[in-house]
Amino acid sequence: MSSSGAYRLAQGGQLDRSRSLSFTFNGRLLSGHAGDTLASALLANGISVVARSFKYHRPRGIFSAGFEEPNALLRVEINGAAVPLVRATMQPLVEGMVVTSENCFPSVDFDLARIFDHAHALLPAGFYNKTFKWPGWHTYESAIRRMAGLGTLPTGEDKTAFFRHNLRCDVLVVGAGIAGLSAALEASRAGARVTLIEQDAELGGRALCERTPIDGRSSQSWIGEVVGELKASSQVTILRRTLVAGYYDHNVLTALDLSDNEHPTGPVQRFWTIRATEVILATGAIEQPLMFAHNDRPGIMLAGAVRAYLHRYGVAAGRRAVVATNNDDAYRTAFDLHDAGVEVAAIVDARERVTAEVEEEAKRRGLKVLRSSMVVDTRGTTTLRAVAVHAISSDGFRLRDNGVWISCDTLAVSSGWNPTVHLYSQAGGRVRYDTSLACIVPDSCRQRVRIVGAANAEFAALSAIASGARAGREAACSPRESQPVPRGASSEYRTATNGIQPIRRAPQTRSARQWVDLLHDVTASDIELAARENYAAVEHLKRYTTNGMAVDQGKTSNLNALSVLSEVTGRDIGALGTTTYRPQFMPVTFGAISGDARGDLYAPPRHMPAHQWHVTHAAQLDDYGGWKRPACYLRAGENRDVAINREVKAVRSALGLFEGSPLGKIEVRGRDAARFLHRIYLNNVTSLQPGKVRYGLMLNENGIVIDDGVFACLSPEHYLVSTTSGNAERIAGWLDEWHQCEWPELDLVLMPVTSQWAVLTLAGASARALLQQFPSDIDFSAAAFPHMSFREGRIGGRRARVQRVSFTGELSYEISVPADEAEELWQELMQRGAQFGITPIGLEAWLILRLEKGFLHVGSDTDGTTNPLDLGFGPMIQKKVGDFVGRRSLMRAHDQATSRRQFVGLEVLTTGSSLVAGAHIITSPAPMKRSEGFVTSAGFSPTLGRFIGLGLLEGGHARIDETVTVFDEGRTVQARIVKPAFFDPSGERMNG
Amino acid sequence: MAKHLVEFDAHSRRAKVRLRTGMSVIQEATRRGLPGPLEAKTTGEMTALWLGPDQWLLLSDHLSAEKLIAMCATEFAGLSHHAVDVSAGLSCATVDGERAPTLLSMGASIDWSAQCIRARFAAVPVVAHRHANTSFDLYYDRSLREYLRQWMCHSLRDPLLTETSCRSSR
Amino acid sequence: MLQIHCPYCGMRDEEEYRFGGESHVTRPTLEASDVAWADYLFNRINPKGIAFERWLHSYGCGRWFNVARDTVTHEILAVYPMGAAKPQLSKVESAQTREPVSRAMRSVGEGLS
Amino acid sequence: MSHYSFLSLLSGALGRHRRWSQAWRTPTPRKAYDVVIVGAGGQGLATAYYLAKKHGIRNVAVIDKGWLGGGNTGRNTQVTRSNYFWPESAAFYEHSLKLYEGLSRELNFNVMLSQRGILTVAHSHHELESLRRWANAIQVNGIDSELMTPGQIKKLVPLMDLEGRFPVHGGFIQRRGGISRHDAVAWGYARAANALGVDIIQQCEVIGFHRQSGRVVGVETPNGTIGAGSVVLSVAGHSTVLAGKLGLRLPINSMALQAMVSEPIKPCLDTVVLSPTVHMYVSQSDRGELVLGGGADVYTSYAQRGGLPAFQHNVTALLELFPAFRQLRLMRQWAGIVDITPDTTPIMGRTPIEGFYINCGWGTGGYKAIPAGGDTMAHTVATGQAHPLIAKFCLERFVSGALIDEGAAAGVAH
Repeated sequence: MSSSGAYRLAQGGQLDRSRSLSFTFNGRLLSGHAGDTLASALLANGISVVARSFKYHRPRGIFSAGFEEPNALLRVEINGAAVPLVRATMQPLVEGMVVTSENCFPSVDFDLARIFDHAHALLPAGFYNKTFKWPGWHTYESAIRRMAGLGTLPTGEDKTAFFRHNLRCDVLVVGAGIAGLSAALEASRAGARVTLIEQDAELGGRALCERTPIDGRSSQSWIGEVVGELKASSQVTILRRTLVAGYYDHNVLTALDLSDNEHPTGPVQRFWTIRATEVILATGAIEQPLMFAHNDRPGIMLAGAVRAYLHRYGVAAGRRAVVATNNDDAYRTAFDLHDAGVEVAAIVDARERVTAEVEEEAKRRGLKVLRSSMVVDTRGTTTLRAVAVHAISSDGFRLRDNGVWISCDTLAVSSGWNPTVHLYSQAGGRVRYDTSLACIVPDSCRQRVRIVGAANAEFAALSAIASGARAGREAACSPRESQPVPRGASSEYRTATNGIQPIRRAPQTRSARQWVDLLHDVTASDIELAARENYAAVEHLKRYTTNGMAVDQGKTSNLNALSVLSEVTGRDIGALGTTTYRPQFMPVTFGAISGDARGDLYAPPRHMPAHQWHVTHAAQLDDYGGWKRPACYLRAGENRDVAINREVKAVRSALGLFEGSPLGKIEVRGRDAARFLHRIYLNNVTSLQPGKVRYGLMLNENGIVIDDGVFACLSPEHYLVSTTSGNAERIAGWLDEWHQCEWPELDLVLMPVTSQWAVLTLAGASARALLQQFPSDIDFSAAAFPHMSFREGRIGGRRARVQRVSFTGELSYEISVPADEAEELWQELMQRGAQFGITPIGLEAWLILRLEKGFLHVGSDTDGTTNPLDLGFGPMIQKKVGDFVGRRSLMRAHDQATSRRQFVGLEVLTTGSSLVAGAHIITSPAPMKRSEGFVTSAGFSPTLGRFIGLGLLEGGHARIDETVTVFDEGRTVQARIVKPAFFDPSGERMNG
Repeated sequence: MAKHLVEFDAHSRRAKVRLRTGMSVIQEATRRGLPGPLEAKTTGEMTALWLGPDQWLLLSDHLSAEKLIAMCATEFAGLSHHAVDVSAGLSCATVDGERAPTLLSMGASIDWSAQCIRARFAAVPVVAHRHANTSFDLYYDRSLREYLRQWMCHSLRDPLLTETSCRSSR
Repeated sequence: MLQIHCPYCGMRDEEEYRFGGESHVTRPTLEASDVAWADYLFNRINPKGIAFERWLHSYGCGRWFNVARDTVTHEILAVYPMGAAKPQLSKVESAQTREPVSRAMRSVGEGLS
Repeated sequence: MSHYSFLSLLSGALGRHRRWSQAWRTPTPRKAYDVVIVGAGGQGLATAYYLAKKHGIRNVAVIDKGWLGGGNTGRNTQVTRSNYFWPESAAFYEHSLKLYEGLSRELNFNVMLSQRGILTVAHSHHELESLRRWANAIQVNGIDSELMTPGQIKKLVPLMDLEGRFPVHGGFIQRRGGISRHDAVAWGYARAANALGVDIIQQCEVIGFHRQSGRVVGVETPNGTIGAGSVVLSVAGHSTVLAGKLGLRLPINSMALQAMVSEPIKPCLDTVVLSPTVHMYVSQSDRGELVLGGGADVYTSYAQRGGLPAFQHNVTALLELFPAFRQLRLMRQWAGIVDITPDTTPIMGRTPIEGFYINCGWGTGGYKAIPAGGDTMAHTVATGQAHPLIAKFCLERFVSGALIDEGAAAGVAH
């Protein structure tokens, strides 16, 4: 296809006319050129209706040429991957693109839901608050939910790759219009590292859409020269088609980078986080529409957008146009259309007086100018057919004649330009309505930010360039050390949109609706209603009418809403206040924000030193506190339960090998090491002899148990603290915090060594025998190496630290070797241990073994409410001399109460029934069912052949042998409360 | 070429010792030739990286960890300090090439021009030693190797790292 | 995102730090009354305005230090060592100093432009 | 005051909606009131409503420095549930949920209560045990909750990925839980209280309190003192600031809690989903937006804006559970300042200062408690006796140590 549409002009536009791109729109095959946006291509092909509105499903056409677009939000599919709500005005045309309209049925040209438009009188703002109460909201909700929602969830395989990037720079310039370009240029000339970010694919901003010369030269040549110098500078980073959407504290900004979204190898989106010393916002301005009856018809377009399509894309918005305005600026649209050969039926100007030059220009072209007139109503369904023009009173509130209908297919509207202050506001900048400029202007900001160009109401090209240049110089030279002081936006370059007179709304004829928010279908009468019901505060108005809450965030409706509100309340706009703009300035893809950090990239899975061995030996790896650990090792034909039981039996009857490397290890060394640990542990530390190991509890200051483990005395000034695996980092930090912040005078050094040492634990009667097979300088004999002691030496030539401690109740040694030697030692132990029937043990069996012993598992058997008295450590605390973390809290009456939930064991009485952790112990027989505690650990004990459990029970210590009712998911079983020690209570096995 | 940008399991035989002193000893430490903030210092067969005002990482491809620890013991005799072998606990990856800073900046927004940086990179703690303009040694906890490898692979798929010029030249 | 200037490592993102809450809180002895102990455990100034709090550079040098921060603007007004007294803020010059231009980051720039 | 119904809407339409009366007046403050409530959020407005409705105390003012419902009431993620662990909490929040179930008719204002169920998922065997313990506690407390298998979860929430970094091992659901419309709750209470004679005074900041022989007898505002028989402080986020003016120290830390919404899409998520492990919750509003939130920013903040890290973690967590959402776009993010207490349970009732009542410390959960909070505070102020449901939420618990630690018990905080 060579033709790219009936509305494409013979020449003009910055397109590659030699390259045609074909695409489909709602099934129709169309074509455009390289350089087109989806919107310009649709217009070129004479497509008038592109979407349906949110609430009334009215036909809507392309309204703007930029990110403010409220109508043309389409579903775009590029090689199989569909994305909803794409702004046609921002999406470059891509070969083979499949485009469909959303939120309409059966088609965008005929939408059944249009019925809501005819019932609009019943659907004023907040109608749902007044109705749907009977019988209940649920009766109507699902139907209403189906009507709501603009797009539909993307389908098809999504090949988009997302990446996060970071950037630091001295000066960040947002927006590459003429103001931003000159700011970046001057800043880089002054030697600063500059980053220039532009949301458009091309640099130049509005200047790309105008033929107005700059500084006596064509805007193109001016831009070309500046961009040339910027590209040449190694100081300058330029990001195109990158949208700065978030402005956070300390001058941190975020941006969505779509420059490679049509990358040949598949779409790529980047999320940039930019930290800038100084920020210059050159974010431009957004033209605002006029309000009149049926101002939402296809064919009605912002005047500046009409020029944009004309000059940048060589597209005529229509064949016969009317220009409606309250300022001189829009006259350019009339002139440019006329000069391009498009008929201009009339210029309808709300003002009494028009600047001489433009009037002269108009006369020269023979264009009809109707002063003190407004478009008051329009006709047409899928395309605009005519507009009703009336003479109006000078204040704009009354009609002065019966008007005439002027036929046209395009209506270009303008009520002046409004600065894009969203990012400025996000930065904490205050904005205010300026009556003389008739727009919202930046006021002052606490962050290191400057705002220039149209964004600062500097609408004249030369003043925008001048103020941009000055800001660039100042930013580059501003002293870095200085404290950001609230910085006022400079006002000396400000110039109003030429001769604007803020008549924004035509007098209302009959009850015809005047649209304020096109996307959410909010009309002027909705705002009047809100005011009538006293939702007159800006925040209330916004929420009650939902004006400005649609996906365009009110970029073309907020100001008009304010002016209607001021009209009905009689307060001037300045007094109404504005709503604070929040991130995001434009919607940002979730995937980009996350940088595709899914699966293992979401949270690092940590691997143990002998990981490979476990993987190659059928280990079932589960996540335990971030570590990938074997839950059990499956043998042929086994399921988990069978494997776990087998592993438990192996330890009790023979020998088990278990990797416990994640076990936290912290060395404490120094003159005051013991004194320090004595203040940390509930237990007595100072009395521990070298070579000895002791079990200890750590509390927080509120007396709650936070961790347990053993600590060993290597030498009088050298201790080794073991923490639970899940708490390794936390406790290391905890100790450091107490040392640095509370007791810096204590002379000691803390050194976490968790990852240096792998821990392989042997458990079982023949553990000693196996170790004695190894050449070693450690005497493993029972006499020389008793339970709860520590030895350092070599095993099979390897440096090793051995603690004789037991989590299983069996004779057990924890062998620590340098992590890189763990796998070898593991294999050696497996080989030499074969004769003893050694078996690798997973964590689940390990936990059952400790359950059989009734050993505490902090985090399972305790929660954030458990104190050591509940666990029966009262006597030990009484013996302890001196303060320790949390001790004072234990002295409160509430902490000493014997009615607290205390640590006990449970045995199921009901034969054949199980016991699960998470079940509750309830008062029974129940006068009123009440929980007295809960089962914290439970499982089947292969050794004892029945279900056992541990739990926390009110006054439990005094209730041994009592029979209780255990409740789980409505079922109950009887259980007996016992001391928490089911197997080998005297500890012969582990002490032997 | 991006695929050579990152190499894992580098310098696996390198001896690594972590030294920490009491805060009272800091001046002593610097007097004994240990590097100051964000610096690395090579003296003889040992390179010392600054980890914090009271911490250093001592590296050597020739001296054993025991030897390095012994050196500390003599240097700091009588002074509050502790030196431990972390050779097995720390792994090393090299990031080397003109794209190295781009790749590294994807993992953390910090000034990569310093000689020695201890930071949060790709959400995990690393120590980066910049020994030439764009060559870095990254030291990280051995348990995180697989994670970091995956992270690097993902990041290296960005055309920014594979294409020589991907921006202004449209 | 807060940019906090670690006295040892320089300017880093808030994610490298751990917030330690109000600083300059004195820990009572075992003899303290329940009321005094509760005040130490739970009650904080929680100021709207300048807060004196402690932060840990957990991903960096591992040191705790004090920060004077405005809880409304999040501006950081001073950074000072543990154990030091609260600064007279009028006298303190800003902690928000930026790092010098970085060669590494510059070459990122080159990579992009 | 216009009565709201379909018929009134119909006649409104015929009259071009010109006859609707104001939802609330804009009164000039009187010299004094029996009760002055500081803070026109949901809690304060509900307190006023129940004082007037149930206790006949109508000489009441609700004073706010901003707009009614403009604080956390208008910023939260609208979750209503009563699936709490401890009996004290369960009884209180269940009372609240019951009031919510009748609220639209009680207030003649549709608050759009949508009992679509709230699902809490467990990502490990251990976490499933603590959820089981939690779910059982709820059942023992006589409130609905069911454990769910991964299979049932997949049926209920087809878009959730159960095999992510932390596979979903199961979860539990409270079917009566769900969401409602936050603005409607504030406006409904304001309108109803106003109709009963309550003065709602907006844009009037309370800058201090007036005391006589220890007792609080009024509030200071820029336009003078307003006398008060009793004063109720109901200003989430600023509780310590105002209590401080009376020398009262509170165990509260103010932090910024963020929420965010996506662009609106057709229905694709019919339940509220909450994951303690990835610390994220999400629901789809009736307008079609995905509404998500997570943990609060980690430092003290009085700025009603969120930081970047918390917001990025939220979105990343969402995609970890719902990869199907990666091409959706984040439309808007905001934050509210919440009162964080050491035990995640509110502080309600009398204070050591005569005539001064507090209703604060709601943390991230005050919205679901609005009806019960108002009802019980009204009772407490009217009778001078703490309502039985909030007796244990008293300030004294921090001295005695009798905390009610929901987070710890639910295994989230520990």
